[in-house]
Amino acid sequence: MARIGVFVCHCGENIGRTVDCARVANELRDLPGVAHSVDYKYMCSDPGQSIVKQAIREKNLDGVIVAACSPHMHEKTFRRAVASEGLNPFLAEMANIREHCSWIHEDREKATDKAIEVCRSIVEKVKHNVPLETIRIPVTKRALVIGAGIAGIQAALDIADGGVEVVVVEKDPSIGGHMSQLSETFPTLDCSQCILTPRMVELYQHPNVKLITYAEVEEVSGYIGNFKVKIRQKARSVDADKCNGCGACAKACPNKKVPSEFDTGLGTRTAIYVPFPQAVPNIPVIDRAACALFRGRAKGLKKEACAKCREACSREAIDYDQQDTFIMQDIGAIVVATGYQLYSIGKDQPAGLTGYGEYGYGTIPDVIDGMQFERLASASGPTGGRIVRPSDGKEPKRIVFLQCIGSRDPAKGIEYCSKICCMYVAKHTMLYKHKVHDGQATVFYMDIRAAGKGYEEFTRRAIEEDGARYIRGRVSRLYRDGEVIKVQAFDTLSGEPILMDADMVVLATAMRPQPGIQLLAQTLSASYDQHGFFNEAHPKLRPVETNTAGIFLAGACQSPRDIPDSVAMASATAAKVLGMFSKDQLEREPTVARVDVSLCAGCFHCERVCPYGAITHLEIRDRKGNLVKVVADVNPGVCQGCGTCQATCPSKSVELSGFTDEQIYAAINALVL
Amino acid sequence: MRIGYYPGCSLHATSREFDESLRATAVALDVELAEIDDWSCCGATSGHATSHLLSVALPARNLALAEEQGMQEVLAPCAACYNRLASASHSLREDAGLEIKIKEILARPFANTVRVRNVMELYRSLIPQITEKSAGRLKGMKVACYYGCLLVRPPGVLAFDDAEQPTSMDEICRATGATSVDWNLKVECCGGAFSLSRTASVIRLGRAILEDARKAGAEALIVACPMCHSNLDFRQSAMTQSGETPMPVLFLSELVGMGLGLSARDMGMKRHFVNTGPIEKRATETAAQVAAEAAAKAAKAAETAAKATAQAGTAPAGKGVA
Amino acid sequence: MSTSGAHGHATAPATLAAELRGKTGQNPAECYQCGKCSAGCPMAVETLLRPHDVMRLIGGDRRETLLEGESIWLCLTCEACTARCPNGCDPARMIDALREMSVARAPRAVGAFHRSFLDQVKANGRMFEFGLVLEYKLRSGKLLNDVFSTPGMISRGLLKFVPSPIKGVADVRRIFAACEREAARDLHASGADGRDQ
Amino acid sequence: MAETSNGAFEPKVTAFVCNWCTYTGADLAGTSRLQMSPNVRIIRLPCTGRIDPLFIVKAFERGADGVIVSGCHPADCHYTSGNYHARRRFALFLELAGFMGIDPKRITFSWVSASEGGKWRDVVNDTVTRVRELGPFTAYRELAGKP
Ligand SMILES: Cc1cc2nc3c(=O)[nH]c(=O)nc-3n(C[C@H](O)[C@H](O)[C@H](O)COP(=O)(O)OP(=O)(O)OC[C@H]3O[C@@H](n4cnc5c(N)ncnc54)[C@H](O)[C@@H]3O)c2cc1C
Ligand SMILES: Cc1cc2nc3c(=O)[nH]c(=O)nc-3n(C[C@H](O)[C@H](O)[C@H](O)COP(=O)(O)OP(=O)(O)OC[C@H]3O[C@@H](n4cnc5c(N)ncnc54)[C@H](O)[C@@H]3O)c2cc1C
Ligand code: SF4
Ligand code: SF4
Ligand code: SF4
Ligand code: SF4
Ligand code: SF4
Ligand code: SF4
Ligand code: SF4
Ligand code: SF4
Repeated sequence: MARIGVFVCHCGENIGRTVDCARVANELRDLPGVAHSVDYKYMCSDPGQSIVKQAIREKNLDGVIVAACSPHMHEKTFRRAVASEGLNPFLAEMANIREHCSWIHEDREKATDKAIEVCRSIVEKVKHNVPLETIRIPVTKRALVIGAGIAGIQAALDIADGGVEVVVVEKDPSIGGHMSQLSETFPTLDCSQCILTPRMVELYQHPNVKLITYAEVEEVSGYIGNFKVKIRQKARSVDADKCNGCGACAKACPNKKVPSEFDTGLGTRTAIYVPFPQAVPNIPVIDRAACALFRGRAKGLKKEACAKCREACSREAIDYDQQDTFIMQDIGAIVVATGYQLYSIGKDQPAGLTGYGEYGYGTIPDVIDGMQFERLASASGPTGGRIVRPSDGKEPKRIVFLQCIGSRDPAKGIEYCSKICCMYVAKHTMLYKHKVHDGQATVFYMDIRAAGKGYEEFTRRAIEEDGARYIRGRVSRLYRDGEVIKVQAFDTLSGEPILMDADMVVLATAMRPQPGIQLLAQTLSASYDQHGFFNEAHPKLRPVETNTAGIFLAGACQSPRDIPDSVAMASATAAKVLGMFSKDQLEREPTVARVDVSLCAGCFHCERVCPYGAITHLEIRDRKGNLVKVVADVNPGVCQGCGTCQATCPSKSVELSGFTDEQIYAAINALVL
Repeated sequence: MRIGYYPGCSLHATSREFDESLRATAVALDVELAEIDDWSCCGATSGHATSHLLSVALPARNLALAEEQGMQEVLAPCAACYNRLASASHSLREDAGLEIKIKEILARPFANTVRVRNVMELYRSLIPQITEKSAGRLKGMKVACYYGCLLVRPPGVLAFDDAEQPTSMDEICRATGATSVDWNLKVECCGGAFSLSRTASVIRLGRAILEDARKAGAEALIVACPMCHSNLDFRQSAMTQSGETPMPVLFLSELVGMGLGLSARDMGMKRHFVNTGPIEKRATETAAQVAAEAAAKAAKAAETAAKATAQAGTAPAGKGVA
Repeated sequence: MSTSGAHGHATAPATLAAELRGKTGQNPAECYQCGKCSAGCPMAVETLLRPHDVMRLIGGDRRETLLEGESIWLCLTCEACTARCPNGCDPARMIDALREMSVARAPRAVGAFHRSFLDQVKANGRMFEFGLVLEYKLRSGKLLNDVFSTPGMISRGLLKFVPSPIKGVADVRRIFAACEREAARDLHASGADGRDQ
Repeated sequence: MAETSNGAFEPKVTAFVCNWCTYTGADLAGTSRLQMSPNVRIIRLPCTGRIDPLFIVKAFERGADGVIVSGCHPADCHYTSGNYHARRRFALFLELAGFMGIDPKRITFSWVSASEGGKWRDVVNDTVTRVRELGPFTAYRELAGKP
């Protein structure tokens, strides 16, 4: 027989005025299994808590009910008190007779009746409570940052400065991301390289950072505090330990006409290359698809078609036979900072998107995108910072910018606003005016969205000081007429049709998530939205966490973000990671699900409904090692205790500790008699 | 190949040459056009400008007839008819309520199974035959393919080609050996619907189209819509400034016919308002040139083959002169 | 109070937007006034209300301006607007629906041309151009501009003088009758005919 | 079912609510001293996702005259999608309720957030009023042959 103690609180007058606390205590005392029942003026006060402790000792209680305020208020208080007497804290529960009773009813008799029923229900539940242990998870204090754009760099540096080891995995040969391609940056127009390069170098040299470039995350297993990560180091064809970055190899390479990704196809590079002069690390890689030697090998040539780079390298760093290798890492927390790509207006698009035939599907040479404009405007770009037309190298005197291309366009592209293009278009008009003094910039826009510190002032400056002409209306068509581009538009504010001649047109195309990022999300069991951006756990209160414990977000992988936003997120993420690492063990409530493997039929309905991907497959084998069956298994590190699995399980084989069917039925049965 | 045929009102009257040339090419390409017996008007612009229901019911009657007469596909050469028939069929598939209403009005069995095709789709499927039979006869002739609006829009309904940068007509023209020029106003509207009621608009729009085609170096404008044709052909004098050479406006079927070597007379081309004489002459010239080139090539091949035989001394006679 | 609604209870007068939504299945509120439709509209230089204006005025419930004005009749139905609308609106369809409403409330306002055309179809099952010319002349007092009067047309054998009704002309007339009945019913149900006060 | 001393029918309503939204909303109603019908008893669960339709059947079987199920608003689930699964389950259950002899009008599904104390009061009062009109739920007792 259970030995349960009931403690009814008056809360001064708060409960006592409406509920006859003495009567509650008396009636409860007569319940089977109740060994002790008293009422007191302030249960949460020190003397009140002492009453509870004393009763546990003296009456040898094995369960405690405090009938008082909301458990959200004092459940922790009483569980602590109970634990101090050596009783398992999860054997104590509260019955809410204040917020849910005395405060909302006037009729003393009815309120008292209700209080008695509520207490009785909790008593019945507690009879079925079992001791539970707070879950403690060990933490590997090493973070992984995936993607080294400005967001990844900032997050890694902040974490590393906190004294924790960080592994940074970047898929490209160099870190820096899109920011390294930008010319000058809004809202202050500082030079992108000037503020970014020092941070890149700092990351490279930081004693706590292990930087792995030209690499991708291949597999992730485990859970918060205890991830095992497999990283594929792609073959560079250059031995990074031997190379000193002298650049002799690239100079020797005969294949100089490969379109440069970094220069968005406006410039060229060699087959062995570093993406840009300030690249970190300054170690080249061979683009095997473009290299004569590898093409020769693919064709089955016996002799090496070229080996000029090896001949040029005095350090014997070139290694044509290098293979992809794998690196395993134990990781406690993961920061995703994979950034974005730009929407292309071309004909070939992923499912659900279409290109812009009315703008020529990207075939008109002097219709470029915003990133190409950045490269043209960049002092280190293919034109040395001169803004000229790709077709004939002439300086455009009439330049037209189209905003919201691909964005806010459910019919062809995506419905969201890319958030940064209004700003960078304003920036582009300024950069243009600063370089082409006699030129005219015209912007076709729908709305100007410049909500940030100094942003509105910035766009106004483009209009008021730098003479950019803003026309409200989406352009219908672009077409070539000899050397000029015809812009067919409508000024919705003046009500006038427009057919304008332009020498160059810049499309502010939408920000989209990186290609293939869904695959990474699945590897991480993190969720993503319908566009492929990573989902934050809560848009307001948990913006840098994912729903998967231990996985965090920074930068444009979560939604379109500019640099200030990306950096703020990155630092916030670092704070989260460091906070997590400040403890040796993670503690969490033991409210997690458990599977009874003898009952489980292996239907995996639970797996499908679990919001956290906490359910895994467990193979049951006999002693000879033959597979008997596959059942569900809950990873307690991942389970958050919602109980959806239990309600879904057809055979009731999975149970949520603290809220088992037995406990709930007992509570229901006691309520309605 | 046999395909249902819905000529529509224009092809029976103002655009008879479209009908005639189409039938002539069909014969040449072994296609049997089975005219829907007792077809009625699709309602055209007037139908849908005044009653959505009527604009679906009139085409539906014809689709039902085609079905009764065992046709799976119906060719509607007139762009307006094509657009109306295809749109009606699409609306009926999308809107179950409308389908019930229409079935009630038609009072005849109707399952909406017939697929509506335009001339471009027909010819596109025959490109290998056209290429073969025309043997590059129109090589060097520069034409501007004009699609207009009715054949490509709305994109969701008439999805046989890209709505902004269509290419089917260009591909067909190229099959005859002609060059299709790159120009800008391929899918701009010529104002067809106002042909009769608002001439000034039509002239403004048509002029821009002709100018752009001319600028691109086209010798003729190729169309696949009777309304485009009557606008750009009949009204061209008003669209052209003095000193500009007139631009013949040919139905796609006429161009294909010329490629196949059919006579302009058989295709009713004499009915055009802009004189087609010059372009017919060009066709004859290019054909002659192509033939001469082919002959020269054959002769050369024969010569080398003969040389080879002479050298080898053993090859049987006639080999290599295929 | 009208009780002619399908469910037998009176309804508040619908907004123009709601009415058009019912007729076309398209929600006019989806138009965010970007102007791309008007940018590509071949009639934008001539008409007073461009497609984006039409969409705007629908939202503003400006029934009179839209139905009485000339603009809705100055649309070519080329669907450039619809094809390029970034938000999936269909101004061409909206304009068609407005024309239908305009015809329904005041039959004489219909372009004489459309009436003449449809009368030909109703009479013969097909369009008969010479008849069309005569009808139009009778209705509008104008010659059908110049097209069919052109000697060129006649000499080229492009005009037919004698109507030849199709066999199933009764069929076609029945279709017309059914559609007219339907239109009358709609009009009455919507109370938009202005005759119920 | 219960009867007061004067014999009037006093419905008994069991409420299954999630810990994060509705339970907290009910706390707020208390803090705000919003008076409401005393006929409802709350059972607290982590998430509506945890609520098995059999709980509802059980409550009716034990003598409840009405049931409330309430959790977070659709997009606000503390566990992101637990309530989404719950909704699908309850939609199915409602279709079956009649078949099981339970008038669906006896069951209230609602969303009450942590800040909707007033809404919670309305849900409670409306449900009690409705169930009062429907009268005592006796189907299962009659089945069991009890008075
Ligand atoms: C034309 C243009 C102009 C702009 N101008 C400005 C401006 O003036 N001011 C401003 O504040 N912002 C500007 N921005 C926005 C700015 O580019 C972004 O805010 C910023 O680059 C976002 O940084 P990020 O680190 O989140 O992403 P990114 O810069 O995209 O970096 C992501 C990194 O992750 C790597 N990566 C991706 N996938 C993987 C993977 N699976 N594994 C490993 N690594 C991976 C990528 O290679 C890349 O290095 C501009 C953007 C554009 C398009
Ligand atoms: C009408 C309106 C509607 C909004 N709706 C939304 C919405 O729907 N969604 C959304 O995301 N955001 C919304 N916001 C914005 C939201 O209110 C703010 O983003 C948020 O409150 C900012 O939080 P905070 O902590 O920075 O500032 P505050 O909320 O202003 O808190 C600052 C605190 O500091 C205290 N304080 C000030 N000075 C001192 C001092 N010298 N010493 C000690 N304490 C001090 C203040 O008393 C106050 O408690 C809305 C804002 C407005 C005006
Ligand atoms: S030549 Fe050798 S050392 Fe120099 S950059 Fe190339 S690989 Fe490195
Ligand atoms: S092998 Fe030749 S082509 Fe290849 S990277 Fe080296 S130098 Fe360039
Ligand atoms: S930020 Fe400006 S340009 Fe970019 S999608 Fe949003 S509104 Fe359009
Ligand atoms: S000031 Fe406020 S209301 Fe005005 S644009 Fe900015 S955010 Fe919007
Ligand atoms: S739902 Fe139940 S039976 Fe099915 S796999 Fe999960 S625990 Fe096992
Ligand atoms: S309780 Fe919730 S989080 Fe835990 S395993 Fe079950 S469904 Fe997943
Ligand atoms: S293009 Fe579409 S959204 Fe834009 S104004 Fe026209 S109808 Fe409205
Ligand atoms: S359909 Fe009418 S409104 Fe739309 S673009 Fe064509 S002419 Fe203009």
